[in-house]
Amino acid sequence: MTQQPLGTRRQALLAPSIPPATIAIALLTGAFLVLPFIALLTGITWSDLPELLTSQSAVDALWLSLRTATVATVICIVLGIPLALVLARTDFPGRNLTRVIVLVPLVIPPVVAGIILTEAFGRRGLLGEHLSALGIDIAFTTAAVVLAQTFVALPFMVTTLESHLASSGQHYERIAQSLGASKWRTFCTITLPLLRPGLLSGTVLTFARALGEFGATITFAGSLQGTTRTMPLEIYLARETDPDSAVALSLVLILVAVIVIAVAYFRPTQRRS
Amino acid sequence: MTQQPLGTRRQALLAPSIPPATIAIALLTGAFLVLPFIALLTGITWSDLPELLTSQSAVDALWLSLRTATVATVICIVLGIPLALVLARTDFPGRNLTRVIVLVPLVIPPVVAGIILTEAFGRRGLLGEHLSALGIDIAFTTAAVVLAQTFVALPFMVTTLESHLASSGQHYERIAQSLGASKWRTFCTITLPLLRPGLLSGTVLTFARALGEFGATITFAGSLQGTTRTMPLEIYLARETDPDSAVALSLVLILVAVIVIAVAYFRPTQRRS
Amino acid sequence: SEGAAGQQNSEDPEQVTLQVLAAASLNQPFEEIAEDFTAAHPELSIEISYAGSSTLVQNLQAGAPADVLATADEVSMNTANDAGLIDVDSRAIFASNTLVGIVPADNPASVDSLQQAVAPEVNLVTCAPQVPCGALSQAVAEAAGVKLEPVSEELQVSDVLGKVRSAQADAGLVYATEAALAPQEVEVFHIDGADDARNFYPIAQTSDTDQPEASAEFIDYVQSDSGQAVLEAHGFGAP
Amino acid sequence: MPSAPAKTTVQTTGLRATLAVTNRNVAVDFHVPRGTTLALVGPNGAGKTTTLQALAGWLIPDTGYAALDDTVLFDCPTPERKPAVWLPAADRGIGYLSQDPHLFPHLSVRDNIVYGMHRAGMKGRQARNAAAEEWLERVGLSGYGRRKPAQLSGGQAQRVAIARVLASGPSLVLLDEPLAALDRAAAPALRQLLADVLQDQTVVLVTHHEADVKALADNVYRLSGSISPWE
Amino acid sequence: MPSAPAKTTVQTTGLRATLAVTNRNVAVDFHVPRGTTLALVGPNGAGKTTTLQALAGWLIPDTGYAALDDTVLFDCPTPERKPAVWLPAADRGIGYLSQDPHLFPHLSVRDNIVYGMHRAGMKGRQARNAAAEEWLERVGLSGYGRRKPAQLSGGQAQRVAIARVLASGPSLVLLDEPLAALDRAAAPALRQLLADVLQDQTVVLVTHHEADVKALADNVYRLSGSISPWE
Ligand SMILES: Nc1ncnc2c1ncn2[C@@H]1O[C@H](COP(=O)(O)OP(=O)(O)OP(=O)(O)O)[C@@H](O)[C@H]1O
Ligand SMILES: Nc1ncnc2c1ncn2[C@@H]1O[C@H](COP(=O)(O)OP(=O)(O)OP(=O)(O)O)[C@@H](O)[C@H]1O
Ligand SMILES: [Mg+2]
Ligand SMILES: [Mg+2]
Repeated sequence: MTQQPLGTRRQALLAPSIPPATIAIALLTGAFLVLPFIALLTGITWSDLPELLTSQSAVDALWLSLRTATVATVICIVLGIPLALVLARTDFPGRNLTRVIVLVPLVIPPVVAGIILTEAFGRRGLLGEHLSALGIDIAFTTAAVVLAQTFVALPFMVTTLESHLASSGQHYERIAQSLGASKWRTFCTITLPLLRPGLLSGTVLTFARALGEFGATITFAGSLQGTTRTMPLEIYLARETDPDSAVALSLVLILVAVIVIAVAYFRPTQRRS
Repeated sequence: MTQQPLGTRRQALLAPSIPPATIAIALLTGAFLVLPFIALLTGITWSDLPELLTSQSAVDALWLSLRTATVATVICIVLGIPLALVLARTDFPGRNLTRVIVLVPLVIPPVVAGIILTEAFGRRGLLGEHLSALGIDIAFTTAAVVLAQTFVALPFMVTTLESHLASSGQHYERIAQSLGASKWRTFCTITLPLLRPGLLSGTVLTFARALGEFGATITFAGSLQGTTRTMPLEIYLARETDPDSAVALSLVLILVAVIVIAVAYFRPTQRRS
Repeated sequence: SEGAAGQQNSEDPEQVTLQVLAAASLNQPFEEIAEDFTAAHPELSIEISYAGSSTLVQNLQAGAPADVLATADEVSMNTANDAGLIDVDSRAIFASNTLVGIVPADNPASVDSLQQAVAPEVNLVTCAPQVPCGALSQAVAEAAGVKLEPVSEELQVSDVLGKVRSAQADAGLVYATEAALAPQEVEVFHIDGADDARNFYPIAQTSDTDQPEASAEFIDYVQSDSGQAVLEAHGFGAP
Repeated sequence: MPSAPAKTTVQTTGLRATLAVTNRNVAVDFHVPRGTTLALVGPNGAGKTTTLQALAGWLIPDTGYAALDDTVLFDCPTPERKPAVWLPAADRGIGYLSQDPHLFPHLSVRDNIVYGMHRAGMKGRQARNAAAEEWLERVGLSGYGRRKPAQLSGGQAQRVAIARVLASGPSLVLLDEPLAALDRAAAPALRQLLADVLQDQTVVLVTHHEADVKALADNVYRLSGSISPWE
Repeated sequence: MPSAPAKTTVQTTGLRATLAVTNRNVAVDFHVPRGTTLALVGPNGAGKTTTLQALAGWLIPDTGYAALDDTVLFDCPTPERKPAVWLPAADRGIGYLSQDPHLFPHLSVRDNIVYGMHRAGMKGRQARNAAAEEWLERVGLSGYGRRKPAQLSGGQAQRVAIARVLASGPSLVLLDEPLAALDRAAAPALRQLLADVLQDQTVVLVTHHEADVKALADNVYRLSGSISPWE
């Protein structure tokens, strides 16, 4: 009775069918996205690849990109969840203004993001000036790369999480608190686990945005091999001399992203454990 | 009985309280985002603003950006909903591969996106060659700008919608079909309205990404005033001669985005109609 | 202004790291020059950051640690000078660049002169007048008495090359150094009068360098015969 | 039980169903003659809901066959293979009241009831609204049409769900505990309503209440597949 | 009814509640002496759920006052102003079984039951799991601990929800139609279980069934605020 025999058919309810027209459009959209991808693959001189990828500068850049994007994503998760929670579930004056400010880094061109980051956190910046006086100098360090990535990627996390929190309702939280759970326990054991799909898609978008960040990094953090020259900057430099190698390096970036994302992303799409 | 007197207190159930720690972190995060914004505002020479904003090139760029980003967003909605639906609600071989390909434009640096768009849709590109033979030449046209924006922004729409579809369940669709609704009617009257929060956040992210698009546009579409030079390109150019005016122009971009987003976004956050 | 990377040589207390900010178009020759230079000066190591000239100046303004600045145009260097970021006495012109026309390898529009390139049916791309190579293009065209009506005014010279190289455009105006990057994929045509309007590359010490001797040595080396040979190999003209 | 007039097919056809869902320990086999009501009773977890879901087209049984009059609903000869016949839910003409009311949250109460009237063939917005008002009156909720489902009490929502199913003009009605959430005063009245409305219909009714069985059912099918420590 | 031993406060204190929610047409005023059960009955939409929600801390009434023994739960003198006293739901020590079971979907059945045991002061994972197993047995679901809520039938979910509330050791128990979805065989057994478990507890019980009132309630409070065409 405890262990029932495994059914031969899936026990879940059937997915209601979707209009054939949507399938047709989805195919078209897929083709639109696949075509450039094929162009990318055919554009690569595969024989050059090993040499390109083992060059010291490429290895440095890749490693730097991985580290910084991962750290920036973690920071975005830690900072983004509370902010999304406050935006979605509390009511305070200035909430809409906060929403607007959250969206600012999303809209401005990354180069301008770099300029205003410099004006805020740079050596002569609003806060940077005081940090500098304390001997903390983040401009042109790896920390600056992380800061730039966090700044441009954070809106993706917050927006995604907020919309998930808004659409999920709060019944389970209410029940948890009626069972005596503290706010903190409710958050950790109910809100967070139920937020999982949103957290995953937010993480994917954030990580991808951080990994691809270029304009703010070069303006705010500079471009020094091993310290601030991330993959996109390396690719930019490679493109100056040889667009093909830029495309090939991009493939590496794609592979890395796909692996990292696959680890995070594909697990939950499998049906039941 | 039909019209009950309006209650003096909100009738909705209380929002369960959230941990104070999250509020503290949210404040910190808010400060992190506000600081650059203040830097931006203080960095602007307000007296130059009127002149800057009424210059023909700025007006052209703004108008072009608005048009192209809007069209690209609409295309992303039309293409993105079906693709997200197929990814979230059907099971087909190659689904995970499709997901990866959807994410590719998100990861690669925009400049590389421009290169591979050229290799796909450019005059000598995989598809472009055939279009060219038919007399369709999108290079250096406004259509190329829209194409580039659509390409880089589409993943935001698809990823956001897919996660919302995955977390929403399909009970209401099932009931609609049991009431005899066709697939198409179910989609329009049940799936779409219930998807609204996801659609809104997807639209905001997509529009913002399209509006801020720079690298792919410059590489694939070029930069000609009134035709392909969008605001981010104009800002980049302004920065060559005068970084301050770049920051000022960014403010315009932010204002535009905020207005457009406000129209779409802030309505649903008001409680009940 | 010693960078964090300088610590990797901490076994050798004498080791000095020179930090150079260089225009992105100098990437290849400067890598070679740096290699030759450090071979001759084992006590020195060099770290070079590459970016667009205006970005470099902005970086410097924001406090980027640097000893030497090399830009692709004099306007950027003047900006740095006005802001007191460089040591005026050390400033020197170390290379020049001329404007050439390029067409895709198969030359689909059969262009081999500036006059043909400005024909209305030709897809011509140039740099925007606001950036150095665009200003140069304007000057050259004016001198030749033609009016440029490009289908695209690029923000960077590499974008002009990119569009011609992919045959997206039928012709483009770029620096000779840029054209030298893709000898197989583009054909070069000479522009009359271009040599009279050259673009000069200045180099200078930064005003807050703490390695003035080493910086001066590097600047000298760039201007030396061996430095110039490398630059010439990459399409740069004499100062 | 009087039936539709000028039809000459075998009067007794109705619904025939045999089905098994192995991992839920469910196996049923019954026949509901046309125009009659079968009460499906049994302990919690016996498979009542599972049976209705299979009939409604929400779930593919491991094996089974079901036909409504001349239409085969599904035919699943073996658990391994795809069903030989599988009519999609929307084409079955079946009205299914699920155990949870699941009113469409974005539609008003009235629009919830109107939703299925397409199938019932009712034309015209006006006519549909009028019909919805009538249904609301029947279930004791006149004046509630403009509310959103979130503004209803549990029993009120259940009543709307009943009206929604019946208004869609199904040719087979599946009801999963329709009267469970209803108050003592309302239950007999709604029971009477169901008895009236369902009189000529083919119905499968899940219930735990003797009174429902007595008032509404022509036959009773008892499931005992699953456990219940008190059986 | 025997009560806790060495306490010398007034034995009859228990729960006092007066509250009104204007736009739902709800107004109640009752007293549940400590250790007794009050049955809240009335037609659909009368305000039974609303009353429980206010007591549980899910909804602020327009006006009202409620105290459990010595603790004021809320004090809302005027509808315009903020409540003078408002104890958050988590601090009320109240167990509330809502009309829908709403089991935590990501937790197993066992972990759902374990969830509230923190409040009950039960220490140790082992002890809690054992207690959960006991609760499962009591509600007739032993062996179901590892399932996810989505794999339960309607009545099974309802039983788990009952166990979850009772296992959290509340000092006031609010039950909204606890036996509605249960089968005829199970209902009497669970009714007996409730009678045993709730014997010394202060309880407010919403029900539509005479049998529940008879078996469980010491007093009955009848709401008739709202409409029901059959009343
Ligand atoms: N998704 C599922 N996966 C596995 N088992 C399930 C699932 N859903 C239901 N079951 C099991 O299948 C059996 C039949 O469930 P069903 O919902 O059909 O019962 P029921 O007769 O409707 O009971 P109730 O009177 O409680 O509504 C139960 O033992 C239940 O635990
Ligand atoms: N969110 C809401 N907004 C407005 N009115 C509401 C809301 N929720 C419930 N109501 C109304 O308030 C009244 C009381 O509802 P309540 O849920 O308390 O009834 P109930 O006694 O529990 O009924 P039932 O027996 O059907 O569960 C009902 O008339 C209902 O329509
Ligand atoms: Mg059931
Ligand atoms: Mg109720």
